[in-house]
Amino acid sequence: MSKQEELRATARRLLAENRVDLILGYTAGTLPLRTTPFFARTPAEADLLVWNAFCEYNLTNYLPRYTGNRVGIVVKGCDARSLVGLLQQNQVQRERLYVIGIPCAGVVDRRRVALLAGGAEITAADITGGEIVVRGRGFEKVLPMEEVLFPSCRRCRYGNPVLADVVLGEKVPERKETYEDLAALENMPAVEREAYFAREMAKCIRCYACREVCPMCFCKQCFVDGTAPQWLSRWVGTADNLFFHLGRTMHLVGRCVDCGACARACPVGVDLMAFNRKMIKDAEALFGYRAGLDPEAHLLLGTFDPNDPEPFLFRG
Amino acid sequence: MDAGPEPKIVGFLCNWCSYAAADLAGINRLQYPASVRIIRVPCSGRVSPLFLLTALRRGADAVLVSGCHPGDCHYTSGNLVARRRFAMLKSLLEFAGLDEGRVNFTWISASEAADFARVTTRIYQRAKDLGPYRGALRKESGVPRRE
Amino acid sequence: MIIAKDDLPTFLDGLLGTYQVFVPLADGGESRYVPLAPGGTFTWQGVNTRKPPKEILFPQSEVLYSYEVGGDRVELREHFDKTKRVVFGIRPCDARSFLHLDRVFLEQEHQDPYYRERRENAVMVGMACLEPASTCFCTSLGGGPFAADGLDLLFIDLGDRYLVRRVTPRGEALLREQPALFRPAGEADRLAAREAEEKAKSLMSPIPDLSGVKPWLDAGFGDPLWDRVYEKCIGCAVCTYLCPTCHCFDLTDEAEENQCVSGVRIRTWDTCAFPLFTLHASGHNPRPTGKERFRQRVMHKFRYFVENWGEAACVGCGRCIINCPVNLDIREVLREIMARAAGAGVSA
Amino acid sequence: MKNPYLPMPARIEQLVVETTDGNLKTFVLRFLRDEDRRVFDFVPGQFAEVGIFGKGEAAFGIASSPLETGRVAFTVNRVPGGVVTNALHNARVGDIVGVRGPLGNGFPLKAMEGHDIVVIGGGFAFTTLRSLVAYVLHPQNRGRFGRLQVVYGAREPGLLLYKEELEAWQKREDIELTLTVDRCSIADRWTGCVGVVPKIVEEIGPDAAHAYAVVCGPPVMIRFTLPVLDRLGFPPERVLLSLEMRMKCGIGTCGRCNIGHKYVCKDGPVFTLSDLNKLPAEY
Repeated sequence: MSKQEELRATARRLLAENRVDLILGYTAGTLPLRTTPFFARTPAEADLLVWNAFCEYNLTNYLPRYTGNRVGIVVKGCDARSLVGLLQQNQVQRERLYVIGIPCAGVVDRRRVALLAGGAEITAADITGGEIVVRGRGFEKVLPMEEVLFPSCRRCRYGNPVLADVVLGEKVPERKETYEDLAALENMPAVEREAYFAREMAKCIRCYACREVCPMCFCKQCFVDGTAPQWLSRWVGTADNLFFHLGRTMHLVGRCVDCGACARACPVGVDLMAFNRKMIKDAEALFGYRAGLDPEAHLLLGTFDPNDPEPFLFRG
Repeated sequence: MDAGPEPKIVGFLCNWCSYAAADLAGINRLQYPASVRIIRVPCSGRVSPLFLLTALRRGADAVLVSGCHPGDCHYTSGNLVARRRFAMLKSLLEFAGLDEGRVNFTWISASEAADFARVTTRIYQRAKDLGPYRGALRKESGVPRRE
Repeated sequence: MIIAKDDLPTFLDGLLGTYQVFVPLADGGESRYVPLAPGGTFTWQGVNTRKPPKEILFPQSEVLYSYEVGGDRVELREHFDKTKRVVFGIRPCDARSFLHLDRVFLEQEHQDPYYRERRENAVMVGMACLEPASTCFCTSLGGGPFAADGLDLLFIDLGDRYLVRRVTPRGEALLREQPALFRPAGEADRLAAREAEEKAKSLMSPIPDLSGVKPWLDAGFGDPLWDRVYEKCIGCAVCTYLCPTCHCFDLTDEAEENQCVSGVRIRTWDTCAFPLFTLHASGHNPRPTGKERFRQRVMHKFRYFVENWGEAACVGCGRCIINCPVNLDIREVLREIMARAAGAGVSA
Repeated sequence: MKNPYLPMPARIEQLVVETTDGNLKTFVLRFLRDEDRRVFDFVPGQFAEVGIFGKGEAAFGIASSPLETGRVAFTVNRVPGGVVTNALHNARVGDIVGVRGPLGNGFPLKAMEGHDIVVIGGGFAFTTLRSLVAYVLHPQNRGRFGRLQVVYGAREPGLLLYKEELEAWQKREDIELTLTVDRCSIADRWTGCVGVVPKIVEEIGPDAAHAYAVVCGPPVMIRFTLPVLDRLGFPPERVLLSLEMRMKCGIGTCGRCNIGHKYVCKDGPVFTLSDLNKLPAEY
C-alpha cells in the first residue's frame, strides 16, 4: 500500500469511528507542482486526500483555529517539530489531536523548478522515481528530484516525525545537516552582507504571508500592527522591511524549525531563511539547543543556564 | 576632540546597577561622553530587541545595554534570561551587516562608576571611528529627513 | 503602423529624453515593471509580471503632503508626481485594470489628485498576448488577449516586426515623435495580426461562465458556502497586493523624530484580508474572522463593484491564483458558486 | 480642483469636559483660513476627519449646528489605546488640528421638513443629534418641522452630554425632551426618568403618523429600539440611523467602510432602516 492509500485508509477510519471531527491534510491542487490544504470531515472526503512531494504546506499553522475540535493532522518531519513547538507554548492540546506522521524525503521547490525549466509556463509535472518531469507548451524537461527539493529539505535531519500517533510508511534515511548554506554570507565582508540583505528587503511587499503561514506566528497582535507604540511605519521600504524581518527573526529564535513555509509563501522570493538559519546555527553552537524536539523542554529564550556563554559582552 | 559629527549613543541602563553607576560617575566627577543618552529601564531583561532596532532606525549611531552582573539581578534572573537574548541579537545584527561596535552589551554594577566611564568612552570612540550609521535600517522612509 | 523589432530599442531609447520608460523585467524568477536605463535592453517572455503595473499609478507607499506646524499656522505642501511616463509592454488584462482604478480614483465626487497626476502623465503601451497562460481567464471578464481597453497603443508581435494599433490620440502622438521608425501596415500585416489573435484565443483555457455569479451573490451573503470556502485562507495580502484592481489603502502620519512639529502624511496599500482593516477603536470588528474577510473580497470583486460600476473588479490576470501561498484558487470559488447557482440555488 | 486629502487647519478655541468620567470632551474649532470657513458648509449628520498632525486622523460626527457660524464642534470619546482620540484629549486650547470635511450625506432635511421628528439618542452618540436638534430649534427653521420629541439616555446622569443645553431645552415649549439614565444615586439629584432608552420610547409612544425617527446610540440600544419603533408604526423609510465604521479617506476610495456596495463614508453615515434592510448585516 502506498503512503497515500495508507493515509486515506487511516483518515477514513478515524472519521468513520468518529475519533476526530476533521482531518487536516492535502488534496490535489489546481496548478502543477501544487497540492492544497484540505479539511476532510467525512469518510468520503478522506478519499480526496493525497500525499506526494508537492505537500509543501505546514498544516500545524491551522491548529490554533480548531482548539474546540478533535483534529487529525498530517505532519511531515518539520511539521511535527512545529507541533512540538505549539505544544511547548500551550497553543494546542495534545489529547485533542491525532497525529498522522509521514516520513518525508523532501518537498519540491516550485520556484527552483520553474527557474530550471527556463521560465516558460509549466502546465504539468509528474514525479517518477527519483525524477520530476515537467511539461509546458512545446517543451519537456526531466530534473533529478534531489536538485529540485526545497533547500530546507536538502539538509533536513528530521524527515521522520518526532511526534506522531501513527507513522505511515517506511522511515526515510536521515540526512546530514550542514550550515554550508550560510557559509557564503558569513564569509562576506559585513558591508556586502548588508547590501545583500538590503536588496532582499527592498523586494518585500509586506503582505505578511511569511507571518500568516508560520505556525509559530500565533500572536494575537503582531508587533508590526500595534499603534501604541507603533514600532513600524506603514511605509514599505528597505529600512522598515528590515526592521520587520529582524524583529520577526528575534521572535522566532529558538522556535523556528526551518520548515521553510515562509520562504515558500513569499510571493516575491525574499531570502527569508538566512536570518533564521543563522539563529538556528548559533542556538546550537552556543546553547546546544534545537527547536521542536521535546514538548516538555523550556524555550531557548525562556530559560537560562548560570554558565551560559557571553560571547557578546563588551569589556571596554 | 576631533572634528566630525558627534555620534548619538543610546544607553539602556538597568535601574539597579548601571544607572546608579552612571549617577555615581557624575557624583565622582568622572568624565563620560555627553553623546550617551540614557534610558533607564527596570532590568536589562526589560530590553526588547525592538528597542535597539528602533534606536538605530531613528537616529542612534550606537546602542548600549548594561545590566547587573550575572548572579546580581534585582529580580534574581532577569539579566540571565536577557543574556541569551543579547547573544542571539548581537549575532543577528552583525550577520545582517551592522558594524561590530554599534550594538554593545555589558554588565556594570552600581559601584563601578569608573567602569561605566571607561566603557562608554570606548563605545563613543568606536562609534566615532565608525562614523554616522547610515546602514540598511536607516534607508528610505516616508519622512523626508533633515540631517 | 509597423515597426521592425530591431528598431524597438531605438524607439524606447528615443522616448527617454522626455519620458521615464517602464518595461517588464524578470529578475531571478521575480518580475515587475521597472524604469529603463538609457541604452538599456530588456527581454520579456512571460505572460504576466509577478507585480502588476498598478504601482506605477498607485504606488505601495507615497507621500501625500508634508506639514510643518508653526506657532499660529500650519504649512502644508502637496507632493504630486508629475513625471511623464511611458509604460511599455502592458498586458491587456492589466490595461483593463486601469479602467477599474480610474472609476475608483477619478469617477467619483471627489477625484484623487495624486492618482490623476500620474494617470494623466502616463502613456500606456500594450503588448498583445500571443500565448496566454493556463491561469488566464480575461475573456471571462470582458477582456481578451488582444484587447486594447485602457491602452493608448497596442503592439502585436508578428515575429520580426510589431503591428502597432493606435488606440488613442495620445498614443498616436507618441508614434509621431519618431515617425521614421514606423511605416503603415499592409494587408498582410493585418492578416497576420488577425491570425495571431485567433490563435491566442484558441489557446485560452476553457472559460468559466460567470453570468450566474452576481445573481447568486446577491442572495448568497448568508449561504453556508462561506463557512468552508475560506477555510484554507491564511489571511495574508498576496492576492490583494498583487491584484491589478485592488485599490484599498491606509492613511497614516509619519512625524519626524516623533515630534508633532513636522512630518508627512503617507498613503500605503492596505487590504481587506487583514483584521486591522476594519477594526474599530472600540474593539468591535464588523469582519471578525477570515470567513467575513474572504467573503468581502469575493463580494467586492464580483458583486459590489458590479453593483456600483457595472463590471466585476477582476480582469482575469491569474496572479492571485499563481501566487496564493496555499493554492486557494478564485476560479474554484467561482465554479463552486456557479454550481450552487445552477443547482438548488441559495440555501438560506 | 480641491485636494480632498488636504486638511484645513483649525485652532481649538474652546474645550469642554462633558462627562464626569472625563472621557468625553467637546472641541470647538475655528478655521485659520477664511476660505475654509466657507468651504465647510455642512448639514447636521455629516462628519469630518479630525486629526492631530503626526498622530493621524479619525472620523467624528459634527456636533455643532450649521447655523452657529464660524465655529464647528466635535465631541470626542477617548478610547483606550486610540492614538488619535488620546492625542486630541491631550491637546490644549490654542493647539492646531487638521479638519477634512464635511463628509458624508447628513440627515435628509428636505424630506424631513413638514414632519414630526422623534430623536432617540444614547450615550456619546448624541453628537450629530445635538446638531440636528439645534438646527431644528433655530428660529429660521422651527416652523418648517412639526413636533420635536427627544429621548436621550445615558448610563448615569454624569455621562449625559451638553448638560447646559439640555437644561435650556427643557425650559422651552417647542421641544419635548425626555432624559433618562440606566441608574442613578441619590447624590445625583436626578429628576429625569430611570430606564433604558427603548423602554422610555415605548412608554412615551410617539405618534408615528407623520414622524421621522432618528436613532443614534450604542448597538444594543439600537437593537432594542427598532422593534419598539416598528410596534409604534414607524415605517422603515422613516427610521433614520447613523452608522459608525472605521474610516480613513472619507470619500469612498480607501475601501474599508463598506456595507455591501454602499460606503458609510460617502453613501452614509445616515441610512434609512429600509436602505439598511437591503444591505448585508455586516456592521
